[in-house]
Amino acid sequence: GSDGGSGGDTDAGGVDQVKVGVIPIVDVAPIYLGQQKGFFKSRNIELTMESGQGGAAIVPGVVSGQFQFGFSNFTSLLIAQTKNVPIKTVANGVASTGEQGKDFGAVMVKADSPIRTAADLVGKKVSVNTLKNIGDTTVRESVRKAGGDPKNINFVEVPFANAPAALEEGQVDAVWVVEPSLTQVKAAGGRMVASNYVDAAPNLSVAAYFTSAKLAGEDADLVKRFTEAINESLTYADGHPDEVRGVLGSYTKIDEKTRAELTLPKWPTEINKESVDTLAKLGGQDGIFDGATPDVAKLLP
Amino acid sequence: MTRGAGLLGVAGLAGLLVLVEALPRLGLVNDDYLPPTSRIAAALGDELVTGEFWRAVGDTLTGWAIGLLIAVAAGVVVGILIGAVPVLRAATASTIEFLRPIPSVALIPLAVLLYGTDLGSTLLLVVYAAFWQVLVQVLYGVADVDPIADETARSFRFGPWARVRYVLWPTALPYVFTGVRLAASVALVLAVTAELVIGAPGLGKSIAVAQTSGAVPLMYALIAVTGLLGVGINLAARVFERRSLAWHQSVRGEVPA
Amino acid sequence: MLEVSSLNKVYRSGAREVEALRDLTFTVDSGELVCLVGPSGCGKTTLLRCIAGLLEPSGGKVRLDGREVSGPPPGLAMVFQEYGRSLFPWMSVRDNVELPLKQKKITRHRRATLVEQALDAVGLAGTESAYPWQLSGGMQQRVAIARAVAYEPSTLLMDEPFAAVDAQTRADLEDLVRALWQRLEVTVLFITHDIDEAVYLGQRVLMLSSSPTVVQDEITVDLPAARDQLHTRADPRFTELRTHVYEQIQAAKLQPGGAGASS
Amino acid sequence: MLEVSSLNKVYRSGAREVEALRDLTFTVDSGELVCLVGPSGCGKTTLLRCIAGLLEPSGGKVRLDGREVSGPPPGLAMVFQEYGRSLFPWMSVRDNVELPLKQKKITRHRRATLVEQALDAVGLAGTESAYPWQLSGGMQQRVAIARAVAYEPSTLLMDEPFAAVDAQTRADLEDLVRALWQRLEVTVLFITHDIDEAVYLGQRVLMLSSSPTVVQDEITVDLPAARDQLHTRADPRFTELRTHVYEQIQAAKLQPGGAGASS
Amino acid sequence: MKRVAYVLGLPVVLFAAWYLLSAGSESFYAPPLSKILESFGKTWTLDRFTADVVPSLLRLTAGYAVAAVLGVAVGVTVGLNRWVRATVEPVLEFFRAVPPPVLVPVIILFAGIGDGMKVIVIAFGCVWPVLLNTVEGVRAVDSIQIDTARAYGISGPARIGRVILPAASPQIAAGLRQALSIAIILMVISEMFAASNGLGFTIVQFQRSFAIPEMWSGIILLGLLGFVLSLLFRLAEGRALRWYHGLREAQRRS
Ligand SMILES: Nc1ncnc2c1ncn2[C@@H]1O[C@H](COP(=O)(O)OP(=O)(O)OP(=O)(O)O)[C@@H](O)[C@H]1O
Ligand SMILES: Nc1ncnc2c1ncn2[C@@H]1O[C@H](COP(=O)(O)OP(=O)(O)OP(=O)(O)O)[C@@H](O)[C@H]1O
Ligand SMILES: [Mg+2]
Ligand SMILES: [Mg+2]
Repeated sequence: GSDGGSGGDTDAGGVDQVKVGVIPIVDVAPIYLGQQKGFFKSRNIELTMESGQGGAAIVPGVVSGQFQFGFSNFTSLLIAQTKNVPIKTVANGVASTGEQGKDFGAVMVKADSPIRTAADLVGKKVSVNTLKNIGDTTVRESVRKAGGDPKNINFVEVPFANAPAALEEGQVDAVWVVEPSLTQVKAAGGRMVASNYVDAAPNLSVAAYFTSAKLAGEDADLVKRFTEAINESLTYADGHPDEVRGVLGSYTKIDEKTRAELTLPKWPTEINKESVDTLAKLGGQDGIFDGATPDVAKLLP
Repeated sequence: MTRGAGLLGVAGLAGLLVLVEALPRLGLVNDDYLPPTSRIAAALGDELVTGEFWRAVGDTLTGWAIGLLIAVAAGVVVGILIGAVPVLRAATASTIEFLRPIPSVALIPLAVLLYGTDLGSTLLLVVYAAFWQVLVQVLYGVADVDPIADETARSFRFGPWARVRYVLWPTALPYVFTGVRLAASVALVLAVTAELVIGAPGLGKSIAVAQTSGAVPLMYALIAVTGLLGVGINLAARVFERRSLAWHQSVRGEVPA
Repeated sequence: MLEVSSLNKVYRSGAREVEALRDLTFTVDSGELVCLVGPSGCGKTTLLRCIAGLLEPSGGKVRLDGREVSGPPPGLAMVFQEYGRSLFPWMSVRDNVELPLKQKKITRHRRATLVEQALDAVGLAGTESAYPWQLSGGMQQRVAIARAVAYEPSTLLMDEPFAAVDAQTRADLEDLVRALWQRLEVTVLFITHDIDEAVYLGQRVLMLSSSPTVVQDEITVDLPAARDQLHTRADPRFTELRTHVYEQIQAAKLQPGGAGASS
Repeated sequence: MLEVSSLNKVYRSGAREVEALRDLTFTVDSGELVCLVGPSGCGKTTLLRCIAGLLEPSGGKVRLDGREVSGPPPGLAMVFQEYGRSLFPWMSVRDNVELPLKQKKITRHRRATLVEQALDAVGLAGTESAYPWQLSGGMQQRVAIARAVAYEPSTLLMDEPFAAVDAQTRADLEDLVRALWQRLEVTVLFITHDIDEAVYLGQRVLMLSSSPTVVQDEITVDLPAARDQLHTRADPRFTELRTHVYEQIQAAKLQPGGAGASS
Repeated sequence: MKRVAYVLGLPVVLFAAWYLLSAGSESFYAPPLSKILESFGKTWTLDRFTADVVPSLLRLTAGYAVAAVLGVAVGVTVGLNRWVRATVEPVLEFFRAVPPPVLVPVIILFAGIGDGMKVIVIAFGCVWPVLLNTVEGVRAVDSIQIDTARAYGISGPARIGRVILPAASPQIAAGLRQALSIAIILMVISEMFAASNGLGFTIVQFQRSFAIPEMWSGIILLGLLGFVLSLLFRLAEGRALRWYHGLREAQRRS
């Protein structure tokens, strides 16, 4: 039910029906919070959240105009850019806390593991949620910074949710996880060996909200209103962590104890362009762009 | 007999529950990852009282039922048409074999492209997957017509429609039933998978949310619900089958002579 | 009129090749009742299938009323040797008998009458609602006969239709077939192994040789048209004829194939 | 010795209830050849199935050599009325005949001999490698007979085994059965609709009433043990006996059920 | 000649239609067929074959074999015994209705994340058509055939091997045929989790990295793979069920 991407359905009151494709995880808490707080309604936007398991389901939806906006990590967006997928970011999504040991994503090992530092990961089996994406490129950077050879890490794909079990059962030597699986691993006695986002770049921008190039061109006003609303939401979320932990209960099934304990990411409104450049560089080094160079400027607003 | 069979079936399911309770309790698996039945049941109990849960079940069943209906209707019609006309069968065989193994999951981008997270996406995947199940069964069923029975019909100059109606269809019916039962569960599997991956509303989406949230008992509770839906669907199919296949050897055999 | 001319049928499957019919030529006039006898495996069923248009001959022609047979001609009814498999197990006895009538677009009322009469005639009144597989072999065979009889065909092909019934029932059914034939002037081709039956029933008896098959001999049964079980079978001419047929069949078994060597 | 005592069988399915056997009692001595005749649908096949342990009686007992029959007893062979369906279509004629022998753990060499002899005896030499469905009805029936013959059973149950073969072959097969019986001292129970055949073959003929079924009558065939088609059938005593049997069957058809009312 | 025309006719027509209809396509996710074919040649090189297609095929074969053996074995047991059927049917139906993707975590718990897990996922998914068809096929064996076997003392393994399985084989074949394409589908699904090579993994990877023509070329390869496998299956079936096809066609064609 959409009119081909030129903005959502507009009803008589001038309210735009907007669908946003998101992954129902911690990272998108601000948009749910903003919806609760009425930041979108006040800008005549009626939000519907559509959840998908990842970019594979969200990007096509945005490109075809089924969703007006989507949420995705930067590496995926950069890959899309090299393939000339007609999309453009509109606002920052989520960023690393920038603090070693206190980020919302980390490489974890079992308490009794011989792995002490990122350099020890060389030659080991490390799980990431998707191969050739932000996880493995940033973990490689951690290893590189610790003085190891990142070529010899044996990455395997394990969904975040299954990573704690895989680590526990000894099926992998280390896992890269984000919240809330991170808290789960910690609770099971896991030990942190690297904060890969922090190692990759200071204040790394991890993900962004994006729209199709078509919508960006045709309905600049909607995009502008959406961006403003998101930015207000991001700022509010950053300032009210307790409310964030509260809103998590509304769209996820994370139990209350974990919600209280988990490390929240940062939600700055500005996309850290240098960090995106770094991601582009790292991706290029690891060959995930098939030799192409992403045009960061073209992707960012 | 029917009562006895029902009791045995319940016993079988109870055995499964006991096993799942025992495995983590005995420390054979970590109860964080496979919680005992009692914890799963408790999570399910919490869920049963929420409207959200029932809406999810309703959404899933809607997608399932519509998809299955379309798939079965199309599968039966196309199957009989192709099966009964040798030329068509020869001409389409290779195409069918080519299209059949294309996984529905590979169609996800296409589905999202066309329908977003609407019911249409789920339907596309469900119909695509379930259709082949019915079609292949119908094709084998049509091939199983007893030549003498067919010749009898031909010698009495039955028209094409009468031959389908009175000879082909009853012969193929047991195969069709197997096809429908296969399709019913494949459709359920696909409905849930589509929701899981695309995020269309329904049980699958709930499972995905529970999964990413690390709510393990809830996840198993929801999985159990899909399984139970399957059991219910099969039960209904069996009853229906016993009614309409009373003449068939396999049902005849059920009644001790 | 039914004309069979130089009919030849060879079954081929893999390495095996069987010449079931070598060269058959004969005619049956409209309204005639002809019996066919021949040793087991000589090709009688094959011949009947070709006449019914169910099997394509390898050579030669079958013409019915001047038209070449390529599919089952209208107004034809056939009782198959495999009676058990030719009944539809998913239908009650009544439905089995009624179905061809429906196809013939006979009114519901008339259908009911025909079905009832036919089942009655074969001694199966009372089993209408049973499934065929709930009946004994002989009863199944009689259902198949009732189906053909109720159809009121213009051509009736019967392949050992009384093989599974007892002597008394057999006699009754023989009279039933003759009565039907006389009432409707049906062209009947009747295969049997019972030589007495062939002579009792037929106006003519065709004898086939053993495989590869040709028409070995034929006799015209010059018994009076009004026959009955007691008197006809006691007629000395009857005995003469049956002896002749018996001898011919003996001969057929000994020197197979008209032209010569076997396959 | 085979003892059948107050055997009763009622088929129940849904609303339909058929009392196929009411109350059957008779014995067959070891090594005896008994023929069973009775109107179509009277329960002969049902009786045979009960004796073979394939069907559980509703009442009464079957004992073979003193042991109650609850499943197929060893050394039993049966020729089914539905000969076509009792052959395995996925096996060649040879394999069909050989399979039971394998189960009997007979050496390969001996098996080959037995199969060859049996097929030869029923006139099917040369069709060993064909599938049953490539054969004519009569040929299929003879394969089923060959299977039973090759098995060298101690008890042989035959359900209208010659219904689909021609007169000449039938005579040959009758002699085959008698020869087998004399050679191996088999206990044979033989169902037929052909009264002449019953008298020609049997030492005794049991006549069943029509349904609900009891033993209507039985006669001992006091013809000499050495029989042949020409002389035995010409014997006046033969004619006498067959007339008696015929009359009894006529009577059976008219007043069914020993005790009284029908089901 | 005629058979070749039948085999190739419709696919050629469909491909031509696709080619023409997509020729001017601007849609990112539905590129022109020409582009897909071009990337097909570039993508599926010999290296790729040994690195991705071969491991996939091995898993597929293993999973399918396990499913076939298990499906027939359990199917015969369940089909022959009313009480066993009544007891286990609900449990089987329960597992049958559970989507393999959500079961993957449980399977990972017991089987790790190696090839074993993938084989189990494949087997788990494609055992059902075999099982169901075997059960139905076994239940539908002609009663006269069973009686014949019983009367002649054909019992135990011989009864199953020589009578029941052959009699049920047409329906078992239907199940095996269904299972084949499901196995391919599950091969892809299993490689979506915890894999680092394989055809399914590669396709999913293409999809994630927006290499859409390559993704479509992978789907075409899957189709071709399915086609070739089913051709092999048909050959095997034609051989094993020669009696059946002969029986069914004897009167029709000759
Ligand atoms: N489908 C077939 N494939 C191969 N050979 C066949 C087929 N059907 C029949 N035959 C062969 O053709 C010959 C004639 O068979 P047919 O059934 O016509 O004999 P018949 O005269 O009806 O015999 P019967 O009296 O025993 O029924 C036989 O030798 C038989 O083996
Ligand atoms: N499976 C069944 N279900 C219900 N009724 C049956 C079943 N089998 C047989 N009958 C009934 O039992 C009676 C006896 O059947 P049976 O087959 O024993 O007769 P028969 O003496 O062998 O007859 P025929 O000479 O015609 O073969 C018949 O009335 C038949 O309808
Ligand atoms: Mg015949
Ligand atoms: Mg009988």
